[in-house]
Amino acid sequence: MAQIFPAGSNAVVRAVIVGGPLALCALVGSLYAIEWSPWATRQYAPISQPVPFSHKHHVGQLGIDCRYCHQGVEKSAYAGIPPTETCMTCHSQLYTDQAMLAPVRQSLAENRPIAWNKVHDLPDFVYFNHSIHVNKGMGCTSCHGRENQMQLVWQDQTLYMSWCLQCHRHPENFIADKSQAVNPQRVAAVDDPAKGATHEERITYARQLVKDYHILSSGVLTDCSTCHR
Amino acid sequence: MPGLTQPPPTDAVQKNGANGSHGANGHGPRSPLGYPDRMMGPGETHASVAAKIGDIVLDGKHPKGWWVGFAAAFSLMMVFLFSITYLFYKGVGIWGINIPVAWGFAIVNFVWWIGIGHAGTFISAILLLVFQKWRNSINRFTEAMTLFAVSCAGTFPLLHLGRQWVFYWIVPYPNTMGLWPNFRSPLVWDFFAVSTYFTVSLLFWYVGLIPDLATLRDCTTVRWKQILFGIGALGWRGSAVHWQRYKITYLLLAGLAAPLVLSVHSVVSFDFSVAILPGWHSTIFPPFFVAGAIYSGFAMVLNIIIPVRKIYGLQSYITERTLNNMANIMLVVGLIVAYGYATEAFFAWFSGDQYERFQAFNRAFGPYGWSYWLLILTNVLVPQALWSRTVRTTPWMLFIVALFINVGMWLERFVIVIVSLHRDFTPSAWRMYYPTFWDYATFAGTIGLFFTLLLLFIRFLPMISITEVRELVAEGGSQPIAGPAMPPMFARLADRPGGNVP
Amino acid sequence: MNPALDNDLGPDSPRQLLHGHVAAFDTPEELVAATQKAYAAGYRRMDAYTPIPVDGLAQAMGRGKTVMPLIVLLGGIVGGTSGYFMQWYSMTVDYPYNVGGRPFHSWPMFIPVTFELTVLLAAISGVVGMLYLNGLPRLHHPIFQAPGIERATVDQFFLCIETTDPMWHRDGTRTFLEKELKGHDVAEVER
Amino acid sequence: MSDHSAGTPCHCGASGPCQPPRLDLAALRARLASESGPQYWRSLEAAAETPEFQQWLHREYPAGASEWADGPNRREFLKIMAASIGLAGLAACTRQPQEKMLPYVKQPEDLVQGIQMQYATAMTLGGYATGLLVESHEGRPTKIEGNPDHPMSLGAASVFHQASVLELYDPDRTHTVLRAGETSSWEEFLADLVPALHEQIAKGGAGLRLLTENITSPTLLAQIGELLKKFPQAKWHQYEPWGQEAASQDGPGVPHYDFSKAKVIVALDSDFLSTHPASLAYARQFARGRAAGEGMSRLYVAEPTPTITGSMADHRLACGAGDLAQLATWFGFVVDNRERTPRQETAAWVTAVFADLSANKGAGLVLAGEGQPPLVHRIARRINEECGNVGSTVTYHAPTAASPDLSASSLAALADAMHAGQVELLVQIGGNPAYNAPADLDFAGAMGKVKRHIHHGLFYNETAQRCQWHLPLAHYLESWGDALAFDGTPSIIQPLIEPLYEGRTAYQLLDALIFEQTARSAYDIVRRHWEGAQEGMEAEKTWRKMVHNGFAPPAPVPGGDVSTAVNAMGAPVGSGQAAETGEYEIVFKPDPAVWDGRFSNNGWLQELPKPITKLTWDNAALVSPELAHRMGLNNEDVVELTFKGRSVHAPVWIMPGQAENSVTLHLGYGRTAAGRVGNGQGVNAYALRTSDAMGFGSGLQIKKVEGVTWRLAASQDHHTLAGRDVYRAGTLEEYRKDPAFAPDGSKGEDPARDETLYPPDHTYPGYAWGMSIDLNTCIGCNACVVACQSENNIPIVGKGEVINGREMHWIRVDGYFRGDMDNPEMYHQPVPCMHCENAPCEVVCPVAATVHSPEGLNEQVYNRCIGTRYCSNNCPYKVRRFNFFQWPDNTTLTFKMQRNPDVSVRSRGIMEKCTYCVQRINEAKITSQKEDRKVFDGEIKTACQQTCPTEAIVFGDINDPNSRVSRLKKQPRNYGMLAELNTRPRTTYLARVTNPNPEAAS
Repeated sequence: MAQIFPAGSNAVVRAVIVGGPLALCALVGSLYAIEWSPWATRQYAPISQPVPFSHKHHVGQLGIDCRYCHQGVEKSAYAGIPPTETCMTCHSQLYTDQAMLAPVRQSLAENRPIAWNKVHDLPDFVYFNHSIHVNKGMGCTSCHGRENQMQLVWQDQTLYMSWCLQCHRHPENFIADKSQAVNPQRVAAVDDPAKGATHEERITYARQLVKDYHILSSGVLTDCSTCHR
Repeated sequence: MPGLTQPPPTDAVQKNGANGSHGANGHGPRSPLGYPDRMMGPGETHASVAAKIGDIVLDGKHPKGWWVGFAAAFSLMMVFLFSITYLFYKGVGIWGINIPVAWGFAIVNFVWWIGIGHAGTFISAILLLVFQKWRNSINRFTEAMTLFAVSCAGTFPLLHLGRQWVFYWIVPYPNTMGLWPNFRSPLVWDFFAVSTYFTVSLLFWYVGLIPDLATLRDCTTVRWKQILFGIGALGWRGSAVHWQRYKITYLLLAGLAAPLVLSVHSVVSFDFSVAILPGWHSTIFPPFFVAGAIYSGFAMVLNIIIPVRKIYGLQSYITERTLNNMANIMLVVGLIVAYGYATEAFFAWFSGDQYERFQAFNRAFGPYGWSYWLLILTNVLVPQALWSRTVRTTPWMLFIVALFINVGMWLERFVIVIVSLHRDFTPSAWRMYYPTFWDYATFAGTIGLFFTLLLLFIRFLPMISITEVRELVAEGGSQPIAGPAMPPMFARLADRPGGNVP
Repeated sequence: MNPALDNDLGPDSPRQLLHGHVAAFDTPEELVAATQKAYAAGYRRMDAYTPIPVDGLAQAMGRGKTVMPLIVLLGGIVGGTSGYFMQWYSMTVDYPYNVGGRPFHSWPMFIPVTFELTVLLAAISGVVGMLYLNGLPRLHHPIFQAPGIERATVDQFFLCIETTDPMWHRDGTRTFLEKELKGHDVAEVER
Repeated sequence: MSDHSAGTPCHCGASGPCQPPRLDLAALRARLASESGPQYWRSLEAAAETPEFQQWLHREYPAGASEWADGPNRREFLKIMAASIGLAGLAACTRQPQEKMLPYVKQPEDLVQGIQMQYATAMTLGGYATGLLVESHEGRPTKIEGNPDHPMSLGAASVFHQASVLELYDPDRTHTVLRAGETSSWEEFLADLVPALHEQIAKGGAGLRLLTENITSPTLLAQIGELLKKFPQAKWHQYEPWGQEAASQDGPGVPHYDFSKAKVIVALDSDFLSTHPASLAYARQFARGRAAGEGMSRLYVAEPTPTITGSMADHRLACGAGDLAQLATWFGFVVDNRERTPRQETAAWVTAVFADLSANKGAGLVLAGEGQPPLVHRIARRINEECGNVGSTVTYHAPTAASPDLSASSLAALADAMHAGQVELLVQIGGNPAYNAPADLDFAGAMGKVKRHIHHGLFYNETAQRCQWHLPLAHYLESWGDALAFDGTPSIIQPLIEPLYEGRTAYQLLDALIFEQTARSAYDIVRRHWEGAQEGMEAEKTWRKMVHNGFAPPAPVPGGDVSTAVNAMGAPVGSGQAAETGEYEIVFKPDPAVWDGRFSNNGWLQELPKPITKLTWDNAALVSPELAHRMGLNNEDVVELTFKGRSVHAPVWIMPGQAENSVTLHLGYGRTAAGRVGNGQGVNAYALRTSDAMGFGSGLQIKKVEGVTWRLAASQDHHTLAGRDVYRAGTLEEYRKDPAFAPDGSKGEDPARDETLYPPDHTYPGYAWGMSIDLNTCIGCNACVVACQSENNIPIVGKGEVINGREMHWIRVDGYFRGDMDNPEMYHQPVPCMHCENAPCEVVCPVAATVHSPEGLNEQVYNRCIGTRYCSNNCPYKVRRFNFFQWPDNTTLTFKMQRNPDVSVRSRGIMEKCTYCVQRINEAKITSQKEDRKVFDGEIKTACQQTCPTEAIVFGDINDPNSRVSRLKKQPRNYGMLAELNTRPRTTYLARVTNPNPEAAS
């Protein structure tokens, strides 16, 4: 009888056998790549705001303290978004005729809040408390990055749970002196040359801080109800 | 291709129909003990086997029975699709479940289907290992049945989730949350057990199919069929060397499938026995469940092959001997199951534990007592009819008994799941469970899904293993290996120079 | 056929153009007997094509045991160990949490999954290994050109002595098959 | 702070009213995706911006009301929900939309976003104030707790107080002024009112009537005084469907009790633990007196229908309400040794009780219930005097409520005047007489004859619908005000939020009546009244102090007129013979869930399983097993009750412990204009209630209606213990013999830690949270259930779903009966999650959505849960609750305003359960860590513990040997429920100890 399949078919089959699994791997791989890409995590993308407020200018250049606007950060779960009044404390005197500040003036006049766009948007079932972090040697920069260098603020970290866990498992890798908490230049003790020449010295220093600040065991910190209620 | 459309199948039918009825009235050849002895009707040859079974697939025409069955099954499958659409839209609240009865029909059906799925691998693997040649004529069919039953079963654990769309969290894979499933949970074991079982059964079934596909490839002259079967056969050419590896692999797979089939329903039984609920928390569950699974599996096989062998006139392959043997096995596992019921009751009393005792009492005399006694009737009493040889060898009687057993096994799961849940430790939480329309619809729907797949399988693939049945030809009687008459399908070979016509 | 063809000549010699000679037999017994004869006669590079597995056929061609069991065993070991490791790692190293007061490393509860993965990988490696060693899938093969070979999957038993065998001789082998082995439909199979 | 608390709501008030629950799925999806959880308060303002909100503010019912028409079982509601959640599911696959943040424009100085604040206020029920603390998040009142300093609360709050926060946010409340049902305005109203008033001034107000509910507000009383001065001919009527009138009216004055001194308490049909205006305080005193051991008090109760007071009795007598009068006279007989022949078993009972009373002179206490006629009250006082209890355990006072003549007769007088056409201008503040007036007055009919009837209330109810004018009343959480507590403590009502709708206060309305304009705000009026003589800074100080504390030091309540007390014994009231003549009597009681019907539209209360019966969403004709047997009645059968020629159809509920021939029908159901939740629930008992049978009356006819049944939704089907010792009780005698009678060592309860296959490798070095529940003091009042519901955003599911067994309460109060069916012992057992150390539920969860915290909490991680429900199956206590559908209403913004932002709102397909209020634990832990200290004992109070009137629930750290909870767990009465399963529950119980009278055969 005659061949049903041409001689070339064998090559085709081999190609499929080798190529199929490879393609599958590639697919899965790319899915992971997307999941971790800034597009999915929304990192590094400056968010436009009704008023082009520049942290770089106010924090970096004028050196205004974070707490001036974000008053809740040491007391409350929410750092707090400043009321229009706070803006007007200065801007009732400065740049009073600036067009870009029109929304602020309007807000005050009409007693309507300014609708800011949220940059760091945690899921609603995550209960992040600013005050406890700031009071235990974590700092603004740990999560928000160098806002003093950001014109418009962007999200600096993935905000994935696994990212949170890094710190809740090994706070020593991120902690610094409490005094540094709201310092926009803050660096973690392990990366701070001032805390020792070698990594060993720095990490021992950091570990000491963890002890001194009575930071809870990673067992407690990685417990579900620490963040989910 | 004239060869295929010519009458041989039909005259085969007449022939086999003849000796089929023959056996039925009990005049067939008998073993010394007087049991039907034949694994194959007389006058079969390698070629006739290929012709007979191959034609069911290759022949375009189909018996009315198939069409009727398919129409019914397909419409039921549509019911299934509809009810799960509604389920996704509204939530599991559309079922009768509540607190405390948080598991209802869904889990009952799951366990039932999984049980049915056990016959296939049991027949093809375990019976193979113990050289029960008579299983050759039914293993292909039952393996397919296994696959479809397991598919039906598999849908339920998924559907019964509160949030079906995140079912994949049961699967261990690296994720952005840094979380893993809880490997201590029987449900995770279930996932691994069922998916492994499905994969291995699929492999086993396909490996067995390869040589048959090759046969079909070579028996058809239609180009596209040649190509399709050709691809399916992976270029199988029956080389002696291949056969050598093939056989050993097939045996090894059987060796793997044997413990697997026992483990799967054991794991399913862990869903219950690992829990602390009286009526669930029981050490006899694994063997008890496995026996029950084989019980219902065999019953379902009989319920299907008895009509099928009639419709397709396969009596000469699926002989009384086969039916009789299956009936025997059913009788044995049936007795094991009955023993299980007895043990449960006994240990409830023997344990002295008030909750266990109450549970046992509540099963028999509680608000759901009817289900328990119905279960005893269908699962214990009726099957005793199998002690009678006449029942075992008379298809229609066997069919009815099997039907009872299928109902009974479903009731058993109802009793275990629902009756145990509805009254547990705290009396204040006791409640009744009332299934809703959607409970029934979903169940009926999966039955539709099951038969749709099965009928399609019958239509497009050889439902009996040609290769393995050939090995029975020798036992078909005293016929020479090459049949007396050249099967018409090979007429075209005859006029080839030097074509051998014995 | 082309009379120009002769034994043991250059690139387009029959050895190159032909796959071998094939002969048909009616029963497995005849085939086995024939094969043994051929082996005794010194033929080594041959293969038989049968509709059913024929015991002792491969041995008759001088084949030893296959390595299939070993492959399956390895598959099982890999599956089992990796399965247990996955559970141990995720439950005790990566994210240990207290579940119902059970220890992080509650080994008895890790057994079912370990077992299932053992079986799964063993089975998969078995099937994959078998196909790999058999060189399947292979849709195109010279033997398919042999006349009547389609009955190799129905009711005929074929023996093929291949040209790669040093003892192969175009006429010698053919007569050997016809006369010595009593095979019918002896034919040349082109590559 | 008052300014702020008044100021704070500005921003929220502006955003108040809910958006129409449109079927616009896209919008629903958007909201679902962006607005749930802790951030939603911001989006309220966003909602406030929307135009549809503006227009909706002036609509009677929200758009889409039709989809809601079937109210309580909320089938349509579920459709909408399911659709939206479906879309939310899709949305989950897409990218989250950009979320907005809306900060304040002017932020109140003392407000820090994310930090809750508590403000003192007060709520009146039946006129009497109870001091409350209200939790406020960014200006949204979310939860109500008792004011620990207030004498009538002591930190506790009843179900009604706590649920009133939901009433505030009820979208069915009237939004605007209505003129004959048409949207109108306060301006138009005044324009219409003024000429009418002038008319009245001409005739001295002869045609003017003022109808109010029971009033204790000093300010309001002063205003009414002024009004009556201005209109000498005008009359003021008061009506409370259920009140104290019997006690005060030609009675011996209003008794004030002191249970702390009482050793023998005899309650004659008096449910002082739940229906009394001072019940919270009394419950506390009573519970303290029940401490097992020496000096434990003894409670006798004789009542027609089981109440929670009766359930606490050491000796309970099921006795027809009518027979009680006779029982009382028999007491009188024993007191005066005058001859009379009462029924025998009661004789024995009375003799024993009186013996006990006389044995404890000065430490006894006899109470008569509100439903009982003056005679019984007089006898009660007579006995108290005889046993020297007056002055020690009981004192008699003039009514706290200023009342011209406070009783049904006042309303009767008004009704007559109305029928006679003498009433031209009827101003009604609160109340709903068209629904709850005695049937014989035909008040609704009389209303037809009134020229101008003005109704000022929260809801457009049965009465309002028949009025020319309906004025929206400001909810007490929206308004300034004052009122007296039962003991006369002046309490300040402080608003937590600006009126969501166009509501105004009664003070403003009276201003309008007096000055024909509403210039002054309620704040001015009330403050002005309290400044009184004081001037300037001094006034400011006292006022601020008052507002801050929520009350002022009580002015002594004048003593009552004693003369009526002696010569107590009149002839026994006619109904005394009831049971002998085989007649049936009907007994009316305020409903333990919806009171007199004013809370009918409150979902929390409708779904609250009533004590003893565990019925929800319905009232029923409670009949004794004997009666049911005699008439062949079964639960859910329907009977026709005919009383004085009027009849209703009611479902039957067989009530163990019910007096044989008494049929109890609770008030407050059968509403027709309550709102979408309350309409059409249950039977209207007022249809049978007449002014001469306000509490009970004999001559009831019962006829079974064949072939009809009435599905009732009970949250508990089995009230027998089935021979299981999940609930353990003993007598004081047994306790003396063996204090550890409760824990059962023989069953291997609390097995050693190493009796396990595994090495025990989990220890709890830090905190170890645990709870102790004292069954001896739990009175089954349900306060904990509602507290939990409001704290933890627990949804209601509707009658149909309760029938399906899907109610969501995290803490349930199990009720068990033991002993004789005609007069059983009744047990209450609050069952929250046990937080087992070896939790069966955790092991079986495939995704580790429920795991154990290092502090011993059994955690439920909603966002990880996939809903296998396996955990619930494996929970021996069945405390887990499942969202079978999308229960929480995420479309009605006002409901969203009520939610506690510290607790996730659970969506469809998720398991949930008691968390020990983990949000409170975390808050306290964070605070303590910031201060580098451990959490103090008592710093964390779970919601149920906080509100418990009897302090039966105690939560704390069991690693701290000195914490209250560990001391309680050391008590010999301590036992773990089903502990023999080695679940190691962290919640344990203290067994109940009863104190029966050895002499008395009960």
